[in-house]
Amino acid sequence: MNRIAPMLAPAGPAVDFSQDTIWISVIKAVAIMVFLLISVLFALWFERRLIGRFQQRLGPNVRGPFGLVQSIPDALKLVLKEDITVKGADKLIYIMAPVISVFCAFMVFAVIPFGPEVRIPFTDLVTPLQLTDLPVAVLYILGITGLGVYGIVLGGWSSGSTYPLLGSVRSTAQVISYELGMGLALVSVFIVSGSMSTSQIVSSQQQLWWSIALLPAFVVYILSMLGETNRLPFDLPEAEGELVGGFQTEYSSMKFAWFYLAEYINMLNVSAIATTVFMGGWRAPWPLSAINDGMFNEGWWPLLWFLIKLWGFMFFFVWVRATLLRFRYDQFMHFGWKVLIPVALAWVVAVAVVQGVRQFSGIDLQTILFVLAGLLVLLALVMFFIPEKGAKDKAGGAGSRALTGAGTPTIEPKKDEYFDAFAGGFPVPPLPGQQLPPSKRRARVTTPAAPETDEENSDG
Amino acid sequence: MDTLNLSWLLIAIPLASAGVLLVLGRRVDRWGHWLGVLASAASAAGAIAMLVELLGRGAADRSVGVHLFRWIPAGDLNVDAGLLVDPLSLTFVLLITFVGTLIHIYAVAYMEHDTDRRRFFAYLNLFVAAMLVLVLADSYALLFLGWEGVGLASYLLIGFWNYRSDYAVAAKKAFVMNRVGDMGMLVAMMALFATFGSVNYETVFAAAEGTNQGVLTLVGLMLLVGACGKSAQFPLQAWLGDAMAGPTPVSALIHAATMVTAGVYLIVRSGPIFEGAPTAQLVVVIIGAITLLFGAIIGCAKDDLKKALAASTMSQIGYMILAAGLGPIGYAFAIFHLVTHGFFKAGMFLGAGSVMHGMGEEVDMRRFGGLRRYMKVTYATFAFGWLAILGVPPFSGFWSKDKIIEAAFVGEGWRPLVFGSVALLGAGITAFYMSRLFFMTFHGEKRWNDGHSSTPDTAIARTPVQHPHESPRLMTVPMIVLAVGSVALGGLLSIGGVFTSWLEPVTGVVGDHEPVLPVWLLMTLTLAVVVVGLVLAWRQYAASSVPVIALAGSVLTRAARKDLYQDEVNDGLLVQPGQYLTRSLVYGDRQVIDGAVGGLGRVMVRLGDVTRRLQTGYVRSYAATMTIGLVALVAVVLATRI
Amino acid sequence: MSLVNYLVLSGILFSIGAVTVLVRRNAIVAFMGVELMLNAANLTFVTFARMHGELQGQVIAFFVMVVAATEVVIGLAIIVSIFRTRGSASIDDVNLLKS
Amino acid sequence: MNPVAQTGLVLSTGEGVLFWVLAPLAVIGALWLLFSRRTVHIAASIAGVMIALAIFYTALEAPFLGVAQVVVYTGAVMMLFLFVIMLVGVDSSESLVETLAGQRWIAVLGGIGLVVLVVGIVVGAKLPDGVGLAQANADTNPVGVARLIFGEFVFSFELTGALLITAALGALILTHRQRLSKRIGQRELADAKLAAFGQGGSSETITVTPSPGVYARHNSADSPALDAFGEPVQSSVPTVLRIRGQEAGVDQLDADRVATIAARGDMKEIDG
Repeated sequence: MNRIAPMLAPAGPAVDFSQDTIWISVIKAVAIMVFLLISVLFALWFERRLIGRFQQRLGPNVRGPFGLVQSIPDALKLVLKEDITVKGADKLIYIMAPVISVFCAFMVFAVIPFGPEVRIPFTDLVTPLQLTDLPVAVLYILGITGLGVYGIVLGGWSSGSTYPLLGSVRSTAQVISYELGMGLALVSVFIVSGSMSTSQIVSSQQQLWWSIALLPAFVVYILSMLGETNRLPFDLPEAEGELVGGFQTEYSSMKFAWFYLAEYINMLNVSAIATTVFMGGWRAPWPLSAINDGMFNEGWWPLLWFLIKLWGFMFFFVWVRATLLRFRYDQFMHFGWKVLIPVALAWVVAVAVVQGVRQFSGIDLQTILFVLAGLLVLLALVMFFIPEKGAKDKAGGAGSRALTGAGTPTIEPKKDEYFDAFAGGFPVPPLPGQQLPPSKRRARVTTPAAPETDEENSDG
Repeated sequence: MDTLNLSWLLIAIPLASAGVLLVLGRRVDRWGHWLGVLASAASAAGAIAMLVELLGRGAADRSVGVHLFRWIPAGDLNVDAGLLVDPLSLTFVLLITFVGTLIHIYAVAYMEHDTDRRRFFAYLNLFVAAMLVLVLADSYALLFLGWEGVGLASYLLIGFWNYRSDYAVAAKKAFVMNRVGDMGMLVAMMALFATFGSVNYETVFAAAEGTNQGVLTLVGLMLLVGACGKSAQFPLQAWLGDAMAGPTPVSALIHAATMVTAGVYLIVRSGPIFEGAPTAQLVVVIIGAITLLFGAIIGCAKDDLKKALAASTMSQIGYMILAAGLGPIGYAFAIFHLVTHGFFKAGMFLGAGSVMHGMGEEVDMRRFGGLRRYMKVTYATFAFGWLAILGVPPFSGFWSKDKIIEAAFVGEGWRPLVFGSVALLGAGITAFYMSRLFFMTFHGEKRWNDGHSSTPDTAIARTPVQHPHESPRLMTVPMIVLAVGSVALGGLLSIGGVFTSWLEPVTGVVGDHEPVLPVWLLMTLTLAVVVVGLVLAWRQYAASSVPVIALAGSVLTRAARKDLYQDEVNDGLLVQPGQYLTRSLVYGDRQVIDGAVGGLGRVMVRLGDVTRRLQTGYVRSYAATMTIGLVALVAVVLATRI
Repeated sequence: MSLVNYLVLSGILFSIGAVTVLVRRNAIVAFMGVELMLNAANLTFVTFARMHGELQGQVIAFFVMVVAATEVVIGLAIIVSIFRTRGSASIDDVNLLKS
Repeated sequence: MNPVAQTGLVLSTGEGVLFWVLAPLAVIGALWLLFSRRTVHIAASIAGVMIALAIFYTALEAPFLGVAQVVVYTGAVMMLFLFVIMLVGVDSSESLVETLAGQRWIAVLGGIGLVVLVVGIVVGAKLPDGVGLAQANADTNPVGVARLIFGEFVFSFELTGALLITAALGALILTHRQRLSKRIGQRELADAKLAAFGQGGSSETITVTPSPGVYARHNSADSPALDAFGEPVQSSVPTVLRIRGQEAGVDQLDADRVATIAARGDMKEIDG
């Protein structure tokens, strides 16, 4: 039995929405809204706690159990701050931009399946755990993300200031570039699933998750997902050292909060798409799915698997943020256009060829598919390590550096002797080899004294 | 496999080689000339294979047509591209490819220092291909293609060093005079088509018998005009002397051995037509006789080595034409003389080239002299050619020229006496001028500046220092081969009438004709005039000293030096009236026709000036005009439909 | 409500696009007018596809979209290079055709 | 009833409402083209029109085309327009005064003529009853369209692919600028700085130029930064301020700062 989904599966949605009345749709929509808002609040806490752990500190731990409600006062503070509208701004668009961002962010979850068809408690109604589905659902998601870019471009432009404009141009270039890689990664899924509908894609992963079968596409998707959401290591639009705050520099209070909200929802969006398209959606992972004739794939259980996978991706986001450094812009573009897109293209062609051969000749090519996948991953890795241009130049540069570097003074480290930053009357940073005395604040992190509010503004 | 069916390869190989050399350009500079030699040699090998094939057949089967493809299907005119391989055409093919290959080899060395050697070989190959088309064609139309092709190649090669404007003018002159002859060819072809509905040899010759004599005379005369143009016969002879501007291998191949003999080929090939038109035949003989003397007289006066040889060529072709005009008795001898002439004249031209090579491109014979000590091989080969053209037995020329003189004495009435005498006289003059040329070049005292011997003559001292030397092996070997031909070919082919019987399928069987004088007497007379000419030349140019600066000379000498005023005559008779006519036509054209057209144009310009204002240069205006036009158009269409 | 409404809308949009090309001097805006005209044509195609129950109209609209995309790419590249050499994006400044 | 009428298409009320809401919006958005002076506004409104058209396509049973419209037009084409607008000067708001004589009247006339003609023809034409795409879209719309594109129109499809690539290359060539000198990258810059340092340049040349303002004390852009020895680094103040003469002098500094500098001076004297 071939584990790839049969080619002749219907291309339309796999679930039936015919019983949904307008009220059920409204309820679902409201539920999604609430889910997203709560998730964002949770994500704020989640991220700060995790980052804290990664950086060997505690993170918010004062308000509520484990500091869980910390996000609420922070959000309130943000909303209640003074709302500045820049004098040179183009008012209408200046206000519209964050609205566009948030609006587009909310739109994506409309086609994400949370689970299979369930019976609504206390009624006889059976409905899918999904607001709606289209034959072109994934394409619709791509379109919506394309629209979301307008928020960034217009926001940066309408501020009437240089840094936001540069940030927005960067961001647009970035999002558009990585959207290509993302789209190409998804195309191979369309080919094997035979559909662009999310529910159909989920049901096509009954046997095998596409993240395994289409590993290169999955890797490409994960990388472009980071680029698409402007997250580290690809958070160039808001590189503080170069662009202050990027496109949102001139935004404050509520309008800033909307951008902030949009960013976190977008994280949730791409995670949900990754879950749906590559990780089997709401399907239970393998050993569980076998229990009791697929008991865990029915009823309300799938919601749990979906959330676990979703937050798995969120964890990945935070992990990457805590681990990796920001790319330089040209490296980033180089990576996107010269590594990701070619690999994705090659992979799509390979999948199309394999699928074509399968369909037109009936040969089982499963093993060949695996071999191909392995080869492509290897290729992607190799391309990553190929030096950018002529190793000779580099050697020459190193030589000249060695020449000129001969006179650089080396400072002997003095043991057991701390550097006094204030010796000259004003504080200066330590030179290499000098040691700072242990911080006096080290003790403070364990005492529940002042709430930590020094961090979140730089989080964005 | 019948090798004759592959006869198209003979043409295709040099043509392809020319194409390669021209298209690939400088990239093949390094080996291009060898490709040219190879292509020509391949054709020669093919020709020999065909000869073997033909010799293996009975005399009656020796004429083979090879159909290639339908060439011009235009209404009633259906011309097939087909080749005709028979003894006549094969004789030519052998001559062209064999002598051609030798000259190719010679040119490798001769042109060694020319940066455009590759182009030269491309043209040479092109010429060989075109010439083969000419002789292998089975219809006048295809013959005409080759005819024009050799004209083109000749033009390109005469003007090969076209950075010298006088050379370019010489090329143009040759081209234009050839076109005059071509007009005759075209008229002849039209007349043939109008009469016979075909230009194919087979059809035409089959129908020629019993056709109206007037038509045949017209066709014959027009063909003769064509032949005159190509073979430099009176009155279209003026170009040949100037054609010596081309590199010497070209003069040897095109303007001595092959192309200029195309006229003879044409007349011999068209034998059936001429036989039906005695008047035309008579004209041919007269033309031949005139040219014979004309060329010989010019040859006596020329000091330019190559031009003297060219005049000799003209004269010798006069012999051939004369023979061809005599009808079937002369055909074989015309061709025979053509072949031997091809060898000894080519040999002499190559010798001349070798002399020029050794003397720093000097061509004035008055500045030569005594070269036999410096260029032994050239001297020897040239001497064989000289003896051959004199008709000294047993050299080649004797066998062919003597027969022509004999044939000229055959007949009744005044003709044999007149034409025979002319031929005889021509032999004497030939002996004189060829000996003059030979002695001036190789014998006598040095008349060139060797740099160390103090010469009293200041005219010599001013010329550049010469270091005469023998030419390289690549040049002398072809000369030796041709010299061997000059010595032996005539004799070999005459044994038992091999050559005449080989040509019989084409020229027809000729019974015995007795000349009006006994044969022994003719032979003796001929030898006598030859000896007289030789001795005269010896006395004047070998035994006594030759002035470096030519003396004024008699009226005849001065006229001969100016080519007997041929250019002036052409100019006065044709060019000036022609120009006057053209000028008056141009005047009429300007005033009447251009006036009407120009007036219309001026009106249009005025109109345009007015409408130009609409062209604002603004895209938006144009777009607006389009929009309004579109709306109006659609509205009109709708209005008419409703 | 009938399908004709879509056609009327398409006609209006087309006319607005055309007038834009005639009226606006900024090359970019004029270009957007052209895009609008193409889109109006597309709307007609799609409407007729539905009217006749055939998908060919949609396919043609798809092709129009692709061609429009190429046209935009080249057109904007031309505008950018003109802007670089002449420092202006106004189509009235490109009038060298004027004699 | 004839069979055609039975299969005839009846448009739902919902579609009517959708149309009457979106169509006026689309027309207004399009009119922006004619009347707005800021190019970015126009681009944004046209993007809106494109979205409206996408929704119409979806309503017209062409969901694939609708989504493609969003991806292609809104996501790519209009974004490209915005990019170019930002490249060629975002702030140039255009004068709407007409410069060509009579152009505006011709345009208005032509526009009205077009509207009258097109609408007249459409309204006057005898159009068949709608058939609907239920049958053609039986295997979903993308599959139906794909069958046509990869079947009947496959050759045109390949041609448009070639066209796209040609256009992309063409755009690259059109906007390509030949670099006259070698590009100076980070490495070259660093090497040059070190070379200059090695030949006796100041240590400032090899480090990053400091930002204005005094570390941890003062962050106004008009006061120069102090280097490791306490000397003010004039190049840290933005060029614009220096040219305008808006650099802060010593008299404008607060007492604290002056004291610091004085102390530094003393120290230097002691060191010396």
